Amino acid sequence: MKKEEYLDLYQEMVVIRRLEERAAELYQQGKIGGFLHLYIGQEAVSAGISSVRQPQDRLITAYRDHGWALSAGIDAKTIMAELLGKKDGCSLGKGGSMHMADTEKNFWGGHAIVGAHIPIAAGLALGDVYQGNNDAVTICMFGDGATNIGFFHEGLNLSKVWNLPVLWVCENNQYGMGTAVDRASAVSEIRQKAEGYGMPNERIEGMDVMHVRTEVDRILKKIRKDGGPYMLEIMTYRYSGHSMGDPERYRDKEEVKRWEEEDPIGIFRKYLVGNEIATEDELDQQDAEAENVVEEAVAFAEASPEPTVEDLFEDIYVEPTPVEYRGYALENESEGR
Amino acid sequence: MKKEEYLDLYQEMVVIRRLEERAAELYQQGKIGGFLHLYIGQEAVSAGISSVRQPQDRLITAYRDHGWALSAGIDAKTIMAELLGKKDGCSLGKGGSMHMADTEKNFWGGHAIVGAHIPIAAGLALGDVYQGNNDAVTICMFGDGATNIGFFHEGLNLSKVWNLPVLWVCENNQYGMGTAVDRASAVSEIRQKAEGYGMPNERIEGMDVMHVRTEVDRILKKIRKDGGPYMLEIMTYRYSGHSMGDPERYRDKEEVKRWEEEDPIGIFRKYLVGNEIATEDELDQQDAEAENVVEEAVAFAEASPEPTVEDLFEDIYVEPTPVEYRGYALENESEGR
Amino acid sequence: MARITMREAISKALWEEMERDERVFIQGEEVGVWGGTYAVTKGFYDHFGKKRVRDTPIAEAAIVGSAIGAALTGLRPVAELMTINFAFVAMDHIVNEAAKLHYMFGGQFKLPLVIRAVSGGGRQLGATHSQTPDAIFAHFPGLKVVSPGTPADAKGLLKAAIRSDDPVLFIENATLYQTKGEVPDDEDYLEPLGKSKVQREGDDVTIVAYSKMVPAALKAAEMLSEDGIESQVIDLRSLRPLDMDPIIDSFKKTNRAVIAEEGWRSYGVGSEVSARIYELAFDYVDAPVKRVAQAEVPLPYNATLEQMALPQVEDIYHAAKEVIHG
Amino acid sequence: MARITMREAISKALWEEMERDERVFIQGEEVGVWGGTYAVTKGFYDHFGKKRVRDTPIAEAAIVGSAIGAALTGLRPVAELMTINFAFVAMDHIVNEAAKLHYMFGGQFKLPLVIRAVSGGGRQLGATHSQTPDAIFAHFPGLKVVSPGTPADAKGLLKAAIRSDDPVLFIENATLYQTKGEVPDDEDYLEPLGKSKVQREGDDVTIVAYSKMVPAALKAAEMLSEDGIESQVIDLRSLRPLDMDPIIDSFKKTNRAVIAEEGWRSYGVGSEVSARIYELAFDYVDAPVKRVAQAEVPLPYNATLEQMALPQVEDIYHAAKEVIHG
Ligand SMILES: Cc1ncc(C[n+]2csc(CCOP(=O)(O)OP(=O)(O)O)c2C)c(N)n1
Ligand SMILES: Cc1ncc(C[n+]2csc(CCOP(=O)(O)OP(=O)(O)O)c2C)c(N)n1
Ligand SMILES: [Mg+2]
Ligand SMILES: [Mg+2]
Repeated sequence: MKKEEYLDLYQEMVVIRRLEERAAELYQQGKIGGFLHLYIGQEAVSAGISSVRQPQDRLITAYRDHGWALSAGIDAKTIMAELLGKKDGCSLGKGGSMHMADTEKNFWGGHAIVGAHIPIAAGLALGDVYQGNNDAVTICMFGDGATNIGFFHEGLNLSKVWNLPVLWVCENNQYGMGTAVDRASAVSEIRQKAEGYGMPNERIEGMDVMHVRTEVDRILKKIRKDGGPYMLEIMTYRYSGHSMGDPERYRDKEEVKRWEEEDPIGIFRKYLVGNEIATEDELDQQDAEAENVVEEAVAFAEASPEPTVEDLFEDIYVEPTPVEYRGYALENESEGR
Repeated sequence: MKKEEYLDLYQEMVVIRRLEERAAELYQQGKIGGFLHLYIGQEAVSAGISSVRQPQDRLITAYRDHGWALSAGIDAKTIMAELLGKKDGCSLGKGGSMHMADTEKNFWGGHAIVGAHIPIAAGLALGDVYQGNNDAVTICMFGDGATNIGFFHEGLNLSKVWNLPVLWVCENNQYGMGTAVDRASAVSEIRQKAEGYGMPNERIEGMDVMHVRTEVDRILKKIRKDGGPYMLEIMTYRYSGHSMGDPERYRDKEEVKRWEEEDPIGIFRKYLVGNEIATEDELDQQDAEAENVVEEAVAFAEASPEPTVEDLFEDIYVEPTPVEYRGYALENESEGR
Repeated sequence: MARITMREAISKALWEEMERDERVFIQGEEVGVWGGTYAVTKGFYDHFGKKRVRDTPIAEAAIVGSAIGAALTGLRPVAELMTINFAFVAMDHIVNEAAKLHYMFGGQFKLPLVIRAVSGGGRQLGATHSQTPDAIFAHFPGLKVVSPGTPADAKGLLKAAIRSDDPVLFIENATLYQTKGEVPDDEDYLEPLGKSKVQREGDDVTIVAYSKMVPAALKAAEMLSEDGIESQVIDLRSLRPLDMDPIIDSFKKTNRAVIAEEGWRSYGVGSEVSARIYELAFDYVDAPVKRVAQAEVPLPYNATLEQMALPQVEDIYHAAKEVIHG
Repeated sequence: MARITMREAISKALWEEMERDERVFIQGEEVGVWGGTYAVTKGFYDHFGKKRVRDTPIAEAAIVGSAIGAALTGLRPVAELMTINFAFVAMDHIVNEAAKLHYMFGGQFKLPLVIRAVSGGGRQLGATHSQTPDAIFAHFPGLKVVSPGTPADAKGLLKAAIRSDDPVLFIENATLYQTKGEVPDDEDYLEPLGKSKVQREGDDVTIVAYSKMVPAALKAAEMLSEDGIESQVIDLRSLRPLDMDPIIDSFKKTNRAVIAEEGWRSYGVGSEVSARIYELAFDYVDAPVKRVAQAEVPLPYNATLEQMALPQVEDIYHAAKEVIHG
């Protein structure tokens, strides 16, 4: 990597962190509603994987998707606008926090039903194989908790039977909501589930972005060469609650603290300085720029218009299709009420 | 085993075979309708397992259930009556071929949605653990094809996480309808799936009833002692089509023939004669008795009354509950049409 | 009597039934250590222990499926689906197994089972998490579908559901958890399953509602009352069985009806109630029955759009005025 | 034109579309080597090969889910569910994913996807395998739900569904596969999605039906004709969108309607159509609209009971007489 690239990668991680911290504030102010699942603590995973993902590689994940959206290259502005439910949001304000996507960036969302996107990911890979896009790998992210639902089983089995080029990645942040892995999963090492599908698999640490990058690069190359699915478990940790307002009765502060000492941004910073790739000053500069990016995003989002009643009825179908029923008041609007 | 028991076991297998052969005839005559999934070829599995199942052990299986119903001790008469949809059928003629059960025999059916009974089986075992029935094991049967559906995954995982005493048994008859195991399952050895749940598992041959009996007896004792789930794969083969009217384009006659040479009844007969447990004559006698049992069952079933319109509206709920709507003609019957 | 929230009423019903009957237990995602994502089972884990307050993996088919199995053994499980949107993941077990096993095996199997699920929109959770698809579950004979509109009913109906030997889908509305009402303290306070209830008397118009639309209808009724129009508000409470008697009684007086539901109109609750009103009281109809419901779009995240799509008190008010004045 | 069965019509539609467009492929249980459990795709595997005729594991969520994914990449999958009863296993992917992705991501995602499913009872398959739960899928905006009643429509509608850029649930009725009718040979013969169709002219009574109830309604119409009553039979063809125009046109003439569906009445298709008739043509109503439907029981195996529970031609005939003579 060139120095430039290191700095970009660093900044990317800081933007994710700052953007989410800002989002949490905006949530408290009531400007963001619904669920808000923060990615803070897991930044090395999205940054590391995305730094080696190729443009032809499709990416899909669950609802904890801000980091992925940013790492996939979606502008912080449209992400923040989506969080505020504005018209310039990447999903026009209709999707919200859990449903960010940009098909032009080959990023297929943001999915809120646990595990439901796993069979969809198999289909994305099938689409590539079918159309002869032989160089493409679909990268499908999911949580540890998601590996207990039937969708996971059906998706992984299908990918193996059809030999689809999917990199299945479990972001094991040790909890599905308040449930520790061992309380929900028959095996503590999630990667072991791949044994049931005769699928190559491994577990790696996920707090060091350079490590994630190197390992995923190797595996992606392997899939590109050999074809077929591969399962990777990445150990990580979320510092915040599951969503906003999590009472966090299921873990003690000590545990969180321990993991915060291994902070992915701190680790990367140390790496960059230690290896004399960048100076503290240069990194502070990146921090400041990240701050700017986020503040500009907030300003942009705040200024972005609200979607209108026309948008409400837009995009239900691709083809022109009568709206079945507009709702009581809306239907009677023409009558002048 | 006493000689008596050997002969009973032998007769049981012959009754299953004859009853199904007769059922196939009655189907051709239009006296049985719907689906009819024959168990012929797999008799050693139900007979072997049931010969060591204890009264407190709950049993549950899929739609290929006639053999299981017989081995569980349901009278051939009520089984045949159920096949004919008669009032004396074990499910009052409402369930048909796929839904045989007798809760007094601790046999919980007969389930037609592939794999749906798997989580239910986990619940049966939970019921025993919860109520302190520490000696009970739930035996859950399913096909090779069923191991690819999400229900399987959720049920097995739960049983391990909650350490439920379930003997999960895959009757691997090598096909799910027309799909050979390898065309649908990521692993050829179904037992390997248990590795993904850290569950002890093994594969055994299933055409020799004494072998099945011995192995299952050992495993049941182990579960009773150690608790927790266990997965067993039993290799077997169905000689008939999946249901009636299967074009059987997916396998060649040679293959069926090869397996017919290992016929479970033939093997057991040879064993009984070879070990001088019974003479050919004695076994012929059993064959004749089996024939009788089946013919009596047919006579009984034919003579049994049809359920009536009152039965149609019986048992929708346990508690007295108004029928929402009786159907057009039925609702207007009182009006004299 | 005590004035408590719907959340407390539901919590109390569960607590009392668990105290009363050892066979009652609860299972679901985050019902234990977390205390329930809507805090309904807060304190249960500490009090009743992990045997009876069972945290499950994220596996809705297993949550409902294993509850069915446990019910077959004589236990009385209360399975919680974190939201009704996840009921689709357990759909087969709800409509194909729970609803049918008793009948299909000729009455041998008994399923004293309650499935609790949180329904409703309005919290900016996006299209997959904001549905009110209650009607589709009521399509299946063999299942009972109950959904209370007041704290008292929540307690009485949930207790009745737990004591019932039939499978009951008990639908709660998240935005009602904070509403307060008088609730009997009696530990044997039961409300009958499958009975509609008059929540307000009036002679001018019949307003049929359930769940969240009950308080909305009552508010609309007050607005109407200021205009001199007295509405009879009827709470369905149960979607299956559907009890039309109080509705028809009322309609024979008022000759006019509005049906309010939070979900989509097409193939919804209002369709069935409307169709039955005409079937049962054709000669009493003075004006077309009106249905107030959700706009037929996947519910968007944006708060303004979402509220536009959801039925409002004003919609009920205007609909009632229209059925009266045309 | 050729006189062919509905099975052949559906088969032809699939075949022609696969010949026409490389992006079209089919997947499902036993669609390949077996040739389809209802022989609809017989010969496809040999002709199109395993890439385009894909046998799947028994995993309905994966069948629909992976079809969604493939559709997102620009392919045009036709996913087959062996029967609609198994759609419950894929329920989330049908109503929560397929129906919502386009809207929820602001129009970015396109899902040119068809899900074929066989519905209907009457073949003694027992409660879990005999349902006609079509209405519940039509409750969800974002999904199109189509179900043909004649071979010609089967061909024209399926071809239109495959060419549509929206997700379409295409419901076939197993007991209709053998019915014959004239079907255009034209490879570009399309019928519009979301349009009801008059299948018989008449001025005395409007009979609304779809799928299997269309031939039943036509038979009832003949019986009625012998009694001097001429019925206008309207085939919905699509449950969502639901096109009321031809129904209302007819009703304004006849002032009387019967709605026939194979599924359960409560929260069914008839409820919605009935409610809308009153909403759209209140002033034209001369007699209560009647609904003919299935008795509300889990369908039993026994043939006699099953037929008792299912709606019959005679039921439509009598209902029509009643709406005319009271
Ligand atoms: C089918 C379904 N069930 C339940 C939920 C509620 N839910 C949302 S996130 C979550 C936990 C998921 O945990 P994990 O997969 O480990 O992901 P993480 O949140 O840790 O990133 C649950 C139970 C849901 N969205 N979908
Ligand atoms: C959920 C579901 N999908 C599909 C079917 C149709 N079906 C019935 S049996 C069967 C094959 C099952 O194969 P296997 O589990 O190996 O059992 P076997 O028939 O060999 O005993 C299929 C696909 C079904 N009943 N349920
Ligand atoms: Mg997690
Ligand atoms: Mg098999």
